[in-house]
Amino acid sequence: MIRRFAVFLLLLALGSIFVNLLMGYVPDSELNLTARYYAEHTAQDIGAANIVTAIVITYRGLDTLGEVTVLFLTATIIGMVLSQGQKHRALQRQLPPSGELLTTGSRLLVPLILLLGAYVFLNGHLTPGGGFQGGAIIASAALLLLLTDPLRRFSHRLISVVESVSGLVFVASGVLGILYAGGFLDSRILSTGTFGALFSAGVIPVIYSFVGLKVGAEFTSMLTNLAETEQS
Amino acid sequence: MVSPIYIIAGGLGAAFLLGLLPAKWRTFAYGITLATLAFMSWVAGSWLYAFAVNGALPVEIFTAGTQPPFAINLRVGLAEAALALLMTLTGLHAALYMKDTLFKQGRQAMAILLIFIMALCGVVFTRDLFNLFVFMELVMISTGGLVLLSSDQRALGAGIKYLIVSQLISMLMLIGIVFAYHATGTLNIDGMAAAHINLFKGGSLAFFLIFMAVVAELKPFPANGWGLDIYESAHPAFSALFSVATGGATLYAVDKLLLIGGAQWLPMASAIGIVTFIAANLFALVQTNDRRLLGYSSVAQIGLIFTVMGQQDILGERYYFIAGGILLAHAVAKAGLFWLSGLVKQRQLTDWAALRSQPLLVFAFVTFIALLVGLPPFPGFYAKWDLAHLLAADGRLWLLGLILFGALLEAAYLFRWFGYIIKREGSEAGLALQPMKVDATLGAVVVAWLLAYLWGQLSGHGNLLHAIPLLFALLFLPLEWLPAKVKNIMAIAGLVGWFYLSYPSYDAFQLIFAAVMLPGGALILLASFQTQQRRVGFYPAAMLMFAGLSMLIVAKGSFDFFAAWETLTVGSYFLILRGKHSEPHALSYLVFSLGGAFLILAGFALAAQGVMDFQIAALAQVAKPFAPWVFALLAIGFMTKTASVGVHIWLPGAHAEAETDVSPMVSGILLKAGLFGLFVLLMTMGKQQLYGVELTHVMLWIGAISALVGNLLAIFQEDAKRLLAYSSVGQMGYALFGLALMNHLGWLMALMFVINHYIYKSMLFLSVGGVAKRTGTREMYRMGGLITLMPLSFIATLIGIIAVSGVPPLSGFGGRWIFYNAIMTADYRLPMVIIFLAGPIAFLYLFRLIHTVFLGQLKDEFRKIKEAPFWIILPQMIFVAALMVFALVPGVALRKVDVYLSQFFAGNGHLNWEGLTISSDFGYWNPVAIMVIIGVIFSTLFAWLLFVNRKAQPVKQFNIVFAAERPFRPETTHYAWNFFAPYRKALGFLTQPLVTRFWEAVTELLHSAAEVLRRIYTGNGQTYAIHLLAFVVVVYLLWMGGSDGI
Amino acid sequence: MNTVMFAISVLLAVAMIGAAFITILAKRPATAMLAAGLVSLFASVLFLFMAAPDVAMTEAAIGSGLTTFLFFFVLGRVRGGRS
Amino acid sequence: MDWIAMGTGFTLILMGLYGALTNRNILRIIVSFTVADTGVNLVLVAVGYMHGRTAPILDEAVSAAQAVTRIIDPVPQALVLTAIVIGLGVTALMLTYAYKLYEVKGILDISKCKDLKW
Repeated sequence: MIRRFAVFLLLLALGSIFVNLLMGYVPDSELNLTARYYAEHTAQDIGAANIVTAIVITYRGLDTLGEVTVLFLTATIIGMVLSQGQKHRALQRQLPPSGELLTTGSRLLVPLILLLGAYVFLNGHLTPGGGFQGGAIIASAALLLLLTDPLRRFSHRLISVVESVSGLVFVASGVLGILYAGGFLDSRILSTGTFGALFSAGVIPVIYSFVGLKVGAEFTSMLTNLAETEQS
Repeated sequence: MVSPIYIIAGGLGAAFLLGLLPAKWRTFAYGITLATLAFMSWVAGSWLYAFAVNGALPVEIFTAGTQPPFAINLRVGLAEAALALLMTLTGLHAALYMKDTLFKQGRQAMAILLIFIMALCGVVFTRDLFNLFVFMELVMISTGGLVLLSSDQRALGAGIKYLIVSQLISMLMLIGIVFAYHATGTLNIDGMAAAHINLFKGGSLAFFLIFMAVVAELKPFPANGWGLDIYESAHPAFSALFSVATGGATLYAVDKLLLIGGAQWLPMASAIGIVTFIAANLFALVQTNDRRLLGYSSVAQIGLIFTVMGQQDILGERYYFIAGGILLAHAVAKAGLFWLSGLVKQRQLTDWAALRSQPLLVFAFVTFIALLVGLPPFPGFYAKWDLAHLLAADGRLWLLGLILFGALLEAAYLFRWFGYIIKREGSEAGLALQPMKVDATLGAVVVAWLLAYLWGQLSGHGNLLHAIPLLFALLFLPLEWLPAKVKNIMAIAGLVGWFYLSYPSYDAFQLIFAAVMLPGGALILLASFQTQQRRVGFYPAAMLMFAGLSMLIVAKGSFDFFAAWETLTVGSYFLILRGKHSEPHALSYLVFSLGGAFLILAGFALAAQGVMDFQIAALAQVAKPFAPWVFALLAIGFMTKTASVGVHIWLPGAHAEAETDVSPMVSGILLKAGLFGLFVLLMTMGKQQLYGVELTHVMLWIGAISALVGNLLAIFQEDAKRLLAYSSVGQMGYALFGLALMNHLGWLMALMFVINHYIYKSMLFLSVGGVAKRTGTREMYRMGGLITLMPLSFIATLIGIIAVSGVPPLSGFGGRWIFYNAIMTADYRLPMVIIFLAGPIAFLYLFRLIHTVFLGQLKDEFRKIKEAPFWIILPQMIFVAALMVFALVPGVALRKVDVYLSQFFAGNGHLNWEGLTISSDFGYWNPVAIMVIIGVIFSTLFAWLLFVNRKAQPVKQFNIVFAAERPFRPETTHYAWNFFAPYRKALGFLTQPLVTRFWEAVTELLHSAAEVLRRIYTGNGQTYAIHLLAFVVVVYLLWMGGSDGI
Repeated sequence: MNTVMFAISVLLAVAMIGAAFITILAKRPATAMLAAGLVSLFASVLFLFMAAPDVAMTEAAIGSGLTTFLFFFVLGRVRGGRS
Repeated sequence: MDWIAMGTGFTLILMGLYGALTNRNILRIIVSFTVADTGVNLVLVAVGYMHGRTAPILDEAVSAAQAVTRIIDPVPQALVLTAIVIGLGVTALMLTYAYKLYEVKGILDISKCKDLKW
């Protein structure tokens, strides 16, 4: 009981810090220094329509590289942890076959979801969305397959190859940035092309689609690892 | 030069590559991991070389080809390159160390390790705030992963606690970052620093959140339960990485943040740091698990470095030297100790005694502890010296005091641990030696000594490793395999040779001390010939002590003086620790001596007032308000070494429990170092007034009381060596009294005392040691009647007794004669009464020593014992001859120094030496005449005695007392049993161990405080999160509440 | 137009805080997880109102979609997970 | 608009933390942390919002020229993108830990695994 009261008191104090923060917060009327630079220079420098994507991939590319590594790390740790105890493959218990609606529905929907995912991460630099969102959508497709047939086994080999290849492509494009363009992770190694076209904004679409594949692969590997912990 | 960005790109590329490989190719994957880590260390090393040696400018790396505020930039300078090299090397060593675990876990674990090291380098290099957050998240998640490599089931719990707390930390940091961005308009650290974040509304509060988040990663005091659990349960190689790499990287991240926050945040940094340092060290006192103790110690060291970072405004350009020195010392020591813990199977501190079977590993352990505590010649020593001076110069004395107190606590529990290794019983089976792990540890030792040399070069005080005596002492380490006799010859030759070489450079005053310490030490070393085996560890320790002593005498600057002082302290500690039951006493000796040494350090720091190479002679010109305080600090520091009353409790145990040939060394020579210090102090600073109290008058009283107390306690001792030890306390009280008289004859008496006390104390200790070796016991009531079997020892003890008690023919009388002349000229009356009372009491225990050991009835079991070994008798006979010569013609030693002393006291009261007689204002003393007269009287009386009782009929002891039936406890019939019972009834109340009780109360207080307070780490992950929240809130209320709160 | 969006966002805010209350006070973990998914969903709509389409998609896909699923997956494995 | 979002964000954080620090079941703790994470994301996006401006996408509605006056601050959105993904990463890791703890020790109560203390 004291714990709840102590936590309540502490959170009140933390709340007062937040209130202080709120009081000190004055919304800007004008874009600040960095935002104005991005607003003015994204179009002609990078050639990407979606400024957020330009920032995420080029200007703050190292963050995204870090973030992709976070996902790679999480998937690897989950793989390592869950495979630790699973040397003995217990026998699978017989699950009732999933409902008719689910199987036919998923057979129809899965390709559509994959198509949508591909569209989202291919047009990352034009319309809202991008690698992460597209990857999540692909993962949800894999999820649907898992739901319909829980004993389905995805080939770990394929997933880790996709994951690693896309990671290497991302790093390679970064290193190419040093050789051919301004610096590490500079997306101008390919031409920025005509504004608004699919193959514009330098290497951003390539990077983002590979990021999409990578994120999709990583979420799928997380799900399959968790699924394979099925015990008798 | 390969651009540092390849460290990050390489690390990432290799990690993804590992994903590609088929699961079966383990060795190939392991090869890639090692190759990548080696590549990263090579890049970092080449950049460090470029910055340090070629003096290149820090290099900026722009990502995305645009200028910093609009893109992320990395900067690599000297500090970053050094840290990167440290982390990549530790990572490489960890990979080598964890070879079997990595193979068992497969290539995933290798990928995680690679990313962990890459992310740490990212944290150090990045100049962008959000990028710092991303890399710190990477570090957190890979830590979560690597913790699971441990074979310990409890690592899971530690991992969950860590993740809960890191969730909280990342939340705080994210909010802080976005509001800081809103306030300053940029995410670049240098941009924010330029924008002076505190001026904006809400800016300082946003920075407060970021600062708290990163500081929480440093495991500050109340909120570090989770860190300790990881240290305890994780794989030792990872714990090493966690303490060294994460600690270093996060410290540097905080250093970058302090750039943004500016100077007003420094006091808070120091406050949090010092609280963490003291609390962690205090809790470490009661730890029994080795890895948890190492966890507490690394939390403490990181707290200390954080405190130093908080003082960077006054440290100026020495800042990187000091912070770097402490950080590198902590890094190498912690990595080494964690790797060592991987070799020991059990986790209790006493189980480390198994290390004793591997002398090389024991040496490694000593190196790491000396590195951590900051003993000469390691980097921590130079860093603490400069830190103390700069803090004292700026008047931050309470902070200096706290740092020294914490360092003392740390020295206490680390050397107690070392005592367990040397003394507790440990079996060979306790060790799990694998070549890879042993090589890693020895690699750390080599790096430690390289660092010692490097920091010596950088320190500007003269590299300690260039001092010849110290090098001579260290030379004995590789020669340990030689037989003891050869090493003994080398040692004696070294001592005498060094004395001969530096003889011309000594003035009269130094000559006396040098004569006692160097040739005197060689004389005592003669007694070390009687051992057969290799005596591993004896000669490096002994030579270290003598090196310290020889450097002390010629030390001109305060730095050399203090370095010599700590060297001899450490050397003597290792010597005393060799005794069979000497572990607790050696520890109390070390803690008192280091406490005294830290007081001296504080005294010198206060006196220097910012002057970096402060000369001893300059002590005379110390400014008025500080002078008495400097005098008090230095005096107490030196008095801990002369065991004056109040700080004397270490002496009896240390001297009594030491080995036969070590006791004379430590008692006869080491105490003189304290006297030398006091002499130097009084010569330079003279009389000092503190709040109207004359400090030398206080010293006078301390001298008198310790003379009385020392002699009183000596009377009632049953153990012969303890009796002699207490008598040393008493004699040192005399010397201190003479010194404090502050007149010519008083000082002359003290100097004569130095020689006298050395000769007869070493002789008595050797003779008692010889008797104890033969009879197997030191209890006096068990001996008796040994005069017939050990005549030479008897003669040596007899001469020693006569000299100590000051009876005419021998030099003791000369000392007394000068002493009474000195008292005549001084105007103190009351302390003299105590000194006069102490005189006859001294005679009581001396009489008891010779009477109970040599005279009286011989016990049955000692019928067949032989005389003490030749090599113990020889030095005693030399001492007897020396005493005779010194008694007959004292002028040979004292004349020159008498002239030397006259320069201090305006020529009044000095002796004039004509031929054989010495005369002063009050009388004259002709030593030769006295010797002849006494000799004649003694021989006639002796002859008459022999003549009278040649017909005497010896009677068996038991016939008299029990008319031939057998008593159940024979020793009670020996008259030595409870020899001074009547005196005990009369003076018993004076011998209450008040001081011992006081110091025991202090240690008890510390231990119980630690025992109670450490209960806050309940082990519940939620409680740790609440601790973190409470820490943030409390610091907010204390800090922001104080300022304007916006 | 502005007042309608304002009204909807206030409604969303209240709904979110209500869902958060359910997360804390729910008896069974399953309801708590569902409520957390709900909070994410409402948050993604609120992001849309704040002219942040990218974030809205991400929050919807990852925040409410995947996270909730992960929770139910682990909850299933843990046999109801009675505390 | 941003005041509402920020207010809700901070309340969500406080309620999430309250849930995390009082419930003893590990799964409930993780759920509460996700709610707090959503709150943080809300605050992050709300800081970048400006009245009367549209999303930072340069299409027919907002041409490259008038971008400076029409779009809101894109940087917080980029940060939130990364924050959401990292949040998911840590949540997935904690769930795996919870599952592993249940598999090894059979308990889900955080106050039960207290074998590492003092």
